[in-house]
Amino acid sequence: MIQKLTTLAASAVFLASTVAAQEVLAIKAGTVNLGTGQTPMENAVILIKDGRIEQIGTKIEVPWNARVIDASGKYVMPAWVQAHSFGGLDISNEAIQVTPFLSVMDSIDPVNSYFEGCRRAGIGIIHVMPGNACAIGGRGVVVRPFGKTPEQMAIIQEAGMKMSLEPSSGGRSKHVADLRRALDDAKAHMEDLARQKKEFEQDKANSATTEANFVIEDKIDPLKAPLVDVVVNKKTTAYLYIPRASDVPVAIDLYRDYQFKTVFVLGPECYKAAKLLKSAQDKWQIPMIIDSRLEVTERDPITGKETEVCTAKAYYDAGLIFALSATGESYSRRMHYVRNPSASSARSTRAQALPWWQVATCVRWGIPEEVAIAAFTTIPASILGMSDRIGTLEKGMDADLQILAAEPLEPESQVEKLIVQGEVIYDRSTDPRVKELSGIKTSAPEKNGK
Amino acid sequence: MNSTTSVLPLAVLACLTTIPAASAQSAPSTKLLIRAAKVHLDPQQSLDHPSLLLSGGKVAEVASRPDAKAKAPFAGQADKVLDFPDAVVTAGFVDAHMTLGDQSELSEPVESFTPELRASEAYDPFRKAWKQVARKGVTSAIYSPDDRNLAGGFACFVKPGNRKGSLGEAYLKLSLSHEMLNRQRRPTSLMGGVEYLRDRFDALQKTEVRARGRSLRALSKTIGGSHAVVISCREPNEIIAALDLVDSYGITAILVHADEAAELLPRIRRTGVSILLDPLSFSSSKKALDLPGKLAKAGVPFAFAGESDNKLTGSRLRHSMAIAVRHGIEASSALACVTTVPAALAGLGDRVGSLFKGRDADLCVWSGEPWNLSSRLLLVVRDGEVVYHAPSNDNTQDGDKTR
Amino acid sequence: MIMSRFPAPGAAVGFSRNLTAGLSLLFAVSSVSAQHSQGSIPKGWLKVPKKSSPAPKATKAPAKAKATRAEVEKLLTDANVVFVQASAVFNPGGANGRPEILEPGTGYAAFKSGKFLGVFDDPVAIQTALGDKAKAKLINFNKRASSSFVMPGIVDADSRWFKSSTELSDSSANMGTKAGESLETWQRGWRALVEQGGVTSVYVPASVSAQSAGPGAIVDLDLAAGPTPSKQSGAMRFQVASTKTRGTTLSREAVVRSLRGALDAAKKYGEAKDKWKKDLAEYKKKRKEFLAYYKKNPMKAAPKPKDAGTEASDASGRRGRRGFGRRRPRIPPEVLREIQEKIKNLPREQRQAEYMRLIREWLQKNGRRQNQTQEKKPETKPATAKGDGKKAPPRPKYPSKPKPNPTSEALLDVLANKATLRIEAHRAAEIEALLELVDEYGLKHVVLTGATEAWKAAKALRSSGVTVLLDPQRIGTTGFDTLPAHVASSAAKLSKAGVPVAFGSGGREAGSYLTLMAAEAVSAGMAPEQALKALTTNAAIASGADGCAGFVVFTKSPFESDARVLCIIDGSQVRYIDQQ
Amino acid sequence: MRAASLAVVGTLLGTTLLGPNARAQDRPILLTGAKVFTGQGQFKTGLSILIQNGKIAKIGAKVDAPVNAIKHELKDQFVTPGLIDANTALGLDSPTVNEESSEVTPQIRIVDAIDPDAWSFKHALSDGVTTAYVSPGERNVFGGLGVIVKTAGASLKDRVVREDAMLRMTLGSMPSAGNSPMRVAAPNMYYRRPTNRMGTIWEIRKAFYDADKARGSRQKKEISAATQVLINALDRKIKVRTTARQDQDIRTALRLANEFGIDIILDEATEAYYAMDYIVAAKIPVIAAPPSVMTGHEGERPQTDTIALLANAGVPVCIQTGLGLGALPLVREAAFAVRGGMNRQAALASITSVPAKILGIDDRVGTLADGKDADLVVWTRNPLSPSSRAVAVFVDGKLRSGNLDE
Repeated sequence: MIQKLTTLAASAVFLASTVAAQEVLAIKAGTVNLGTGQTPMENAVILIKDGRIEQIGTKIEVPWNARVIDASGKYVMPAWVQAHSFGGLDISNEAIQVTPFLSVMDSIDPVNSYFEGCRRAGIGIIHVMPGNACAIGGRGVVVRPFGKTPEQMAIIQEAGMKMSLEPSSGGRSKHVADLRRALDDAKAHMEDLARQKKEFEQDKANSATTEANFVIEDKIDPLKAPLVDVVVNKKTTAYLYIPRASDVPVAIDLYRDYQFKTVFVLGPECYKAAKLLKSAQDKWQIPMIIDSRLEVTERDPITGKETEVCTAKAYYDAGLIFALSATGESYSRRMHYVRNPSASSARSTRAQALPWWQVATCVRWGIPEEVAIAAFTTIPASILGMSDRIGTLEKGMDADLQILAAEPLEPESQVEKLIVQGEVIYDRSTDPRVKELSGIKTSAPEKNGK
Repeated sequence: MNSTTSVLPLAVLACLTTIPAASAQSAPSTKLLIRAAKVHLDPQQSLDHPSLLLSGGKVAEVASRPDAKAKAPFAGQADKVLDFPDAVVTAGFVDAHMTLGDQSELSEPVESFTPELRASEAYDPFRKAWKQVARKGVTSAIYSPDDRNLAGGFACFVKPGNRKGSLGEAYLKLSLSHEMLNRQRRPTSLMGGVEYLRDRFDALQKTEVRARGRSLRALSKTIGGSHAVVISCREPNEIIAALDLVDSYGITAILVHADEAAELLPRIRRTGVSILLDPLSFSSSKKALDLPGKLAKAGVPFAFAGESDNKLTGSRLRHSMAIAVRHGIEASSALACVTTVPAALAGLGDRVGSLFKGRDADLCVWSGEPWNLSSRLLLVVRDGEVVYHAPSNDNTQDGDKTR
Repeated sequence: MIMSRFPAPGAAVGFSRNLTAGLSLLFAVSSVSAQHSQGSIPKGWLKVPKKSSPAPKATKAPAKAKATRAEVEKLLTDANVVFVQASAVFNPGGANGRPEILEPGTGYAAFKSGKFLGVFDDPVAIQTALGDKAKAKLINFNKRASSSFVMPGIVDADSRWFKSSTELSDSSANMGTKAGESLETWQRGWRALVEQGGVTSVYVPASVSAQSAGPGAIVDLDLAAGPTPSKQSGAMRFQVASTKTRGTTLSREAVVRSLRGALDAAKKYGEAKDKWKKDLAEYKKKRKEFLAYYKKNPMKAAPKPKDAGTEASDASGRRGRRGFGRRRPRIPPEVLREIQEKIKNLPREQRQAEYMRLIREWLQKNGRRQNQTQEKKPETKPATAKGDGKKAPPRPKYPSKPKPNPTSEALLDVLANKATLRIEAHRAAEIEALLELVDEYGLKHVVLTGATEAWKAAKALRSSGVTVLLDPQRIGTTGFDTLPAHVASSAAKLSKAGVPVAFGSGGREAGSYLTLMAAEAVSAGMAPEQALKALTTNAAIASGADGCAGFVVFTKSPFESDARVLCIIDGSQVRYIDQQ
Repeated sequence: MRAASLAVVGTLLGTTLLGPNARAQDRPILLTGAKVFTGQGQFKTGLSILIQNGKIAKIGAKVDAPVNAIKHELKDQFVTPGLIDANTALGLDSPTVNEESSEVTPQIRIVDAIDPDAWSFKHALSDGVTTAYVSPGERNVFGGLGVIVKTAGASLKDRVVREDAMLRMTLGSMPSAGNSPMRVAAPNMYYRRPTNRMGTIWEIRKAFYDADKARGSRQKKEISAATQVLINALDRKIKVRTTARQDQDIRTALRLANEFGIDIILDEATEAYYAMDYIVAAKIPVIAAPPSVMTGHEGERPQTDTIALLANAGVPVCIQTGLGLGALPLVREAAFAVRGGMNRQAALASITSVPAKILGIDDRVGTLADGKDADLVVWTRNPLSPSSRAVAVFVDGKLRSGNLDE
C-alpha cells in the first residue's frame, strides 16, 4: 500500500515537474529567510528558471508567462541539507568489514518511504551513506529525495567514503587494525606502482624493456582504487563515524597518520571530548557532523545523579563548528524516562528524523536560532562542497526551498511545498496519506503489514 | 555523633528473642587468666593493663593493674595465665545476619512464603568455614535464611565452631529484594510480593488462633514484638514497601542490605527500624561508604553483618570496621558496629558483644587497635576456651591452616 | 604541570645511585658521611632518634643527618629544596639501598626536585638568620597536625581508571594496543584517590581480557592540572593462559609454549626484517647487472602474436610476469558493476559468498586466457641473439616485505630490554618455568602478576630478581587447593624471602585503600618499610615508570585506619587536602 | 542525646524535603505579569495568582496579597497548570511491571513498586509534569490498579492523589505474548491461557462472570481481594482503563463495555482513526498514544493527526507519554499534536484539564482556579513552541524544580 501511494504521489509530482523545467516559476512569499543570516524579507518574490534562482527581492514584477505559486502569508526558507544519513537503503551495510568498492548508488531504493518522509520534512538534499557497522562501508551518494531511479535522484554519484570506528564483531583494536591495514594496503599499492614506474623508466633508458609506456592509472587494483582516492589522491572525503568519546583520540591519531580529507560524524557520547575535538578542528579544520541523538542522559557513576545534556550545546560552548543531522532511529520500545540508565544513554525517538525538531532542540538548549538553522543548511552544504549551489537563497543558486505554513520553529509550521532545483517535489495538499488521515478520503484504506 | 548510645534503648525493645540462658553447660573447667595492655570492655569503656579471669565460659573477674609491673590480681585463682604485654583485648565479634553455608540449604525454592522453616535445621556446626570464622575473631552469629524467599523462616543463634547446634531461635527473615523474585512461582514482582505478605498478615487477623495453619502460626510470633523481623531490601521502593508493612502491622523490624537508605532517613527514623549493613569492602560504592556516617548522624542504629561464604570469610567485619574508620566514622562507633550493636539487635546484649563481668567469655586479643588492619590477631577465646592462638615463633598468619 | 618524580632504585635516575653522587655527605644513611663530617657538629645539634611504638620498627641508621650549619644554609638558599616538618619519613632507598623508616619525632625532611636529602633538625632558626637569602620552601604543620608521616607518592600499579570498560574488556587487543591512545581523562571521581589514598599516579593497562596487551599508561594525578598522562609508556601485559583456565590445571608445557612461541616469533620477525633489508640491497645490485647487460645488448621487440590480448590483458600479463603484488588480473569496473547488480537483490547473508563466487568465476574465465597470452609473449625468453657469450640475467624479483606484526614488534623492545613486560601466571610450576625462560632470553624488566602461588617459588623468584605484583583485591582467591588464605600473607612470605613485591588495586575506587591493603600485609608479617616500598618504588617499577610522583604527607602512620592525607607535595608545590 | 538526634532529624527533614529555599516556601507567593493559561481558552494577560499553603488562594485581575508574600514579576513569561501525564512508568524499574504468576491480577497495586526518589520523576518534573498516572504493565489481562501521584512532595504518602485509581485491562496480543499452550505437562507457570486474542477476551469474560456470581452470593467473606476489585468495576465504582491499539481491539473494547456495563477508557488507541465513528458514537474518552512515536506495526504512517481527528470529532482526548514507547516529554508531544492539526488551546487542554477530568481528579488539579492545588509551571515562552523551557515548576505551592529569582 505504502509503495502504491508513494509511486502515485511521485508520478503526480513528475507531471508537474516535467513542465516546470522550461517555464519560469515565480513564488510570491510572505516572508523569505535567505539563510544568509540577514533579516528575512517581507513580501518578496522569487523567480526561478532552469532550476536556479534567477531573481529574488521585494520589487520584482512577475513575467506574464510565469507559473505563480502564491505563498503570501507563508514562510519561505532554504530546504534542509542532510550531510550524513543512511536512510533509504534496504540494508545499510555489507557483511564484510572492509568494502570500499561498494557504492550506495547500487542499493538506494527510490520508493523507500524514507524519502517520502524527507519530502514531508522539507529535506532537499541528502547525502546517503552506508551505515556505521563496517570499518570501511563504501561510497555515498548525494541525492534529492525524489525520482524513479537512483540516477534521477543522484546529484553527486560518487560522494564521500564511509568509515566507522564502531566495532561490529570482535574487539575495537581489531577493528581499528583492520581499518588501518586497509588504508596502508592502498598506500603500499600506490608506492609499489610508483616504484615500478621508476624502474620502467630505468628499463627504457637501458633498453631493457620493449613496452612503450607505463601508465599507473591502468594498473590500480579497482578493489583498492576507491581507498587510493582517499588516502593517496585525497580526492574523496572520508566520513568517519566516532561512536564513543574514547574513540575520539583514536580518530585524531588516524587523521594525524594519514592526513586524508575527513569529516567526523560524532556519536552521542563524544561531547565529553568536546575540548579535544575543538583543538583538532582548530588545527586541521576538520568538519564535524553530530549524529541525530542530541539529548543525552548522563549518570554520575559515583553519586548516581542523572543530568540531561544537549550534545550540540556542549559543542557550541566549546566553540566547535558543526552540522546537524536527522536520522530516524529504528523504533525501539525503550523508555524515554530510564530509571537506571547506563552511564550515558541517548534518547532515540522518531522526532529525531525531523530537522525542525533538531533545530528546535538546539534553540531550547540555548543555541542561537540562526546558528542552529545554519547547522542544517549552509554548513552541511559546505561540507558537501556545494556551498556555491545550495544552503542559501541567492541569485544563481539552486532553487532548493521549502514553503512553510508558519515560522520554522512554530508547531504549526507544516511543510506546504518543497521545491528542489526548481521542481515542486512535495505538496501537502496532494499528499495521499495526509488526505487519507484527515478524512478527505472517505473509505478507510486497508492497512499494510496485515 | 556516636551511634551506640542512642541505639541501646531502641535495641532493647528491638527484639527479645527467646535464647535459653544456660548454654554454658559444657563449659571448660580450666580457669584462664588473660593479661594485656588494654581492654575495651565495650566501645565506650576501656581499662589499661587489665587482667581478665575467665571461668565456666563466662567472664568471672575483670580488674586493672596500676601498671604493667604491678602484680596482677587473682593470679592465684587461674589454672593458666596468658600474658600479652602490649596487646589490646576486645569482645569477640558478633555477626547478626550470617548466611554462610551451602546456599541451597538456606531457602526453599518451590514455595516463596515459608515462615515455618528454621535455619537451625540447615545449620551444620562441623563446616570448615565456621572454624575459620571463629579463628578470625567472630565468636557469635545469627544464622539466617537467605534473601531468596519472601518469608524465609526463622534464624538461629550459633557460636561458630563450637560443635553444638543452634543455641536458640532468633528473628523471622523476610525478603523484598530482587533475589526473592523468581519467574517460576508467585510472586514475580515486588508489588506481587507485598500484596502476598499483606494478604497473609490480614489472614492472620481474620482467622482465629486454632484455625491457623503452620505458616500462619509461625508468622503470628512476629505480632506483638515477641520475635523481630529482618527484612532484606535494597532499592528505595523495596525499603518503602518494608517500612509500610512495619507501620501497618506493628512488627519490630531490622532492615538488611539497605544500602539505599540514605534518601529515606527521616522515614526510617520515624518508623523506628534499625539497619544491618553489608560489610564494606575496598571496592564498595561511595553510597555504601557514606551511609554509616549518615546513619550515625540521624541516630539510626546500624551494624555490619554478613560474613558470607566467600574469599574473605571471617575478616569482612574487621575490614568494614577499618574502612568505616578510614571514611570518617569514630573508631569506637566502628567497634560498636561489630560488637555491642549487633548483639543488642539480636537481643543478646546481655550475653555477648561486651566483656563486663558475667558476660560470655568471648574475646579477641590484638597486637594493636582492632580497627587498624596492621594489628595482628593474637588470640581468640570462645566460651572460655582458646580457639586460636597465633604461633609466637614466626609472625605470619599461617594461611594453609586457616583454610 | 608534570610532577617531579621520586626516582625508583635501579631506574634510569636511580635513587641509590644519587646517594653517592656528590650529595653523599649530607645523607643520614651512609656511614661514610657520618665520619666525614664528625668534627664540625655544633653541640646539641643532633638529637637521638626516639622510637615510637606500635609498628614501624625503624632501622638502625640515625634518623637525622649530621650536617654542618654551612651545609644546611647551602640547602636553604637553594630554591628547589623543600623542607617538610616530619615526625616520620619513609625513604625507599636508605643505607645501601634498603628501605627505611626514619622517626626523628621532630625535625624536617629535605627534598630537592623529588630527591630525599635526609632529615634535619629545626632549620627554622637558620632560615630566620639567613633572612631573605633563604630561598628554600619550609613547610610546617604546627596548626594542622600534631604529627606527620612523609613518604613518596603512592602508585597504584594496576588501576582501572581513565579507560572505558568496553576498552578494558577488549578481547581483540594485542601488544600493538596502547593504553595511552584512548585515555578518558575527563572521567570524574579520581580525586578521591589522592585525597583519601595519597595515590599520586596510576598505571592503566591497555586491556585486561586479551591474552596480550601493549604498553599501559602511567597517569599522574595532578590536583591542579587534572590527570596528566606521563611521557613514559607503561609495562605491557602478557598472559600465559586465558583467565578462564586459572582454576584448572595448567600444564608447564602450555606455559612455556605460549610465551616461548611469542618470543621466538618476535626473534624470527626481527630476523625477517633484517633479511628484507639485505634482500633489498641484493635486489638493487641484481638490477644494476640486469640493466648493465641490456644496455650492451638491447631487448628486441618480437612480432606481436596474432591473439594479442586487450590493453587490459597486456597489463595483467606484464604484471603476471614481473610477479609482484597481487597476482589477481585486473577486473574491469563494468564487470564489478554487473556483479554487484547481480548480488544486489540477494538476501544479506548470501551476498558476500555470491560476490566472491562471481569474482572467482570471472577470474577463472578470463584469468587463464591472459596467462596463455602471456606465455606467448616473446620477450620472456632472454635475447641472447647478440653473441658475446654471456647469458642474459633474469629480471630480478622484488623482495616481499615481511607482514607487520604488532605483538612481535612490541616484544622486540622487551627482548632488547627497552620495555617492561608483565607476565600473568599462577601456579608455582608455571612460574618456575617462566623464570627459566626469562633468563634463557635474558629479559631484564619482567614483572610477575597474578602470582597466586608465587610464595611457593620464592627462592627461584629471588634469584631472578623479578618483581611480583600482587592484587590485594583478590585476597584469598580460592580455586587452588594449596593457597594461602591471604594474598597479604603471601606478600609477607615473598618479601621475607627477599622478593621485591608491589601492590596494585586492580580496581577503581579500591585505589584509595591501598594503604589499608598494605597494612593487612604488615599484620601478616611483612616488614612495614617493605610494605611501603611495595606501595611506592616497587609499584613504580612494576608499572614501568621511573619513579613515584611527588610526595604525600599523612597525619600519622598510613597503616592506621584513621590516618588522613595532610598534603601532597609535587616539585615545590604544596597542596593541602582539607580535613573537614 | 535522643532529643539532639531528633532535632538533627528535624533539620534533615527540612533540608531534604523542602529543598534549599525551605524558609521562603512557607510564605505566600504572588505571581504577576505572566500570560496565564487557566486550563481552557487562550492565554490571558493581567491575571495574578496568589499561592497560599499549597493551594491557589486567589487568581484574578485584582489580587490583594498579604504583606509577607513573595512577589514574582514574570514579565512576558507563560504560566500553565501543572501538566498531567495520563499514563507513565515513572518510578518503576522497567517500562512495564506485572505480577506474572497469574493472568488475572486486578488486586495488585502498582503503588507498592514505585520508587519515589527515582530520577524519572525528577526528569518528568523538570519537563513540567506535576501529576502522573503510574500504571501496571501490559503483560496481564488484568494488570492491576494504577495510582495517580504528584511528581514531587514530602513523601510518597503525601504525593498520592488517588490510590487504586483505575483498573488496567489489556486487549490485543500483549497479554498472550509470553504464554504457551498447555499441551504437555506444564514445566512452568507460563503454560496457560491466553495464547491469542480470543483467549484474552475469554479470560476477561470469565473473570467478570465469576465476579458477577460472587457479587450475588451470600457469604461475603469468601470474596477475595481480586474478585472485589472486579465487582467494583461491575458496580461502576472504578473505571476500567482498556488498552486497545488496533482497530479490532478498539471495537472489542467497546463491545465489552456494553456487555458488562462497565466504565471504560480507551488507552493508546493507536488506530483510533479507523474506528472513529464507533468511538464518537460511544462517547468514550481516549488516552491517546504519544503522537511523535510511530509504533512498529503501524509502519511509517504519520499519525500525528489522529489526536487532532479525535479532538475535532468532540471525543474527550488526552495525551500520554506511555509505558516504554520512547516518547518525548509530554509538552513536546502536545506540540506534535498541534503539528498534526490540533488547535493550540485543545492541545494544551489535552495535557492539563482534559486528563484531569478523565482521571477524575479535576477537583484538585488540571486547572488554575481558587482553591485548586497550586501546581503550576512557568515557561520561557509559549509551552507549545518546541524551543520553550520550564523555568519553574510548583507542586502543592512549593517550588520543586527550576528557579524564579534568576
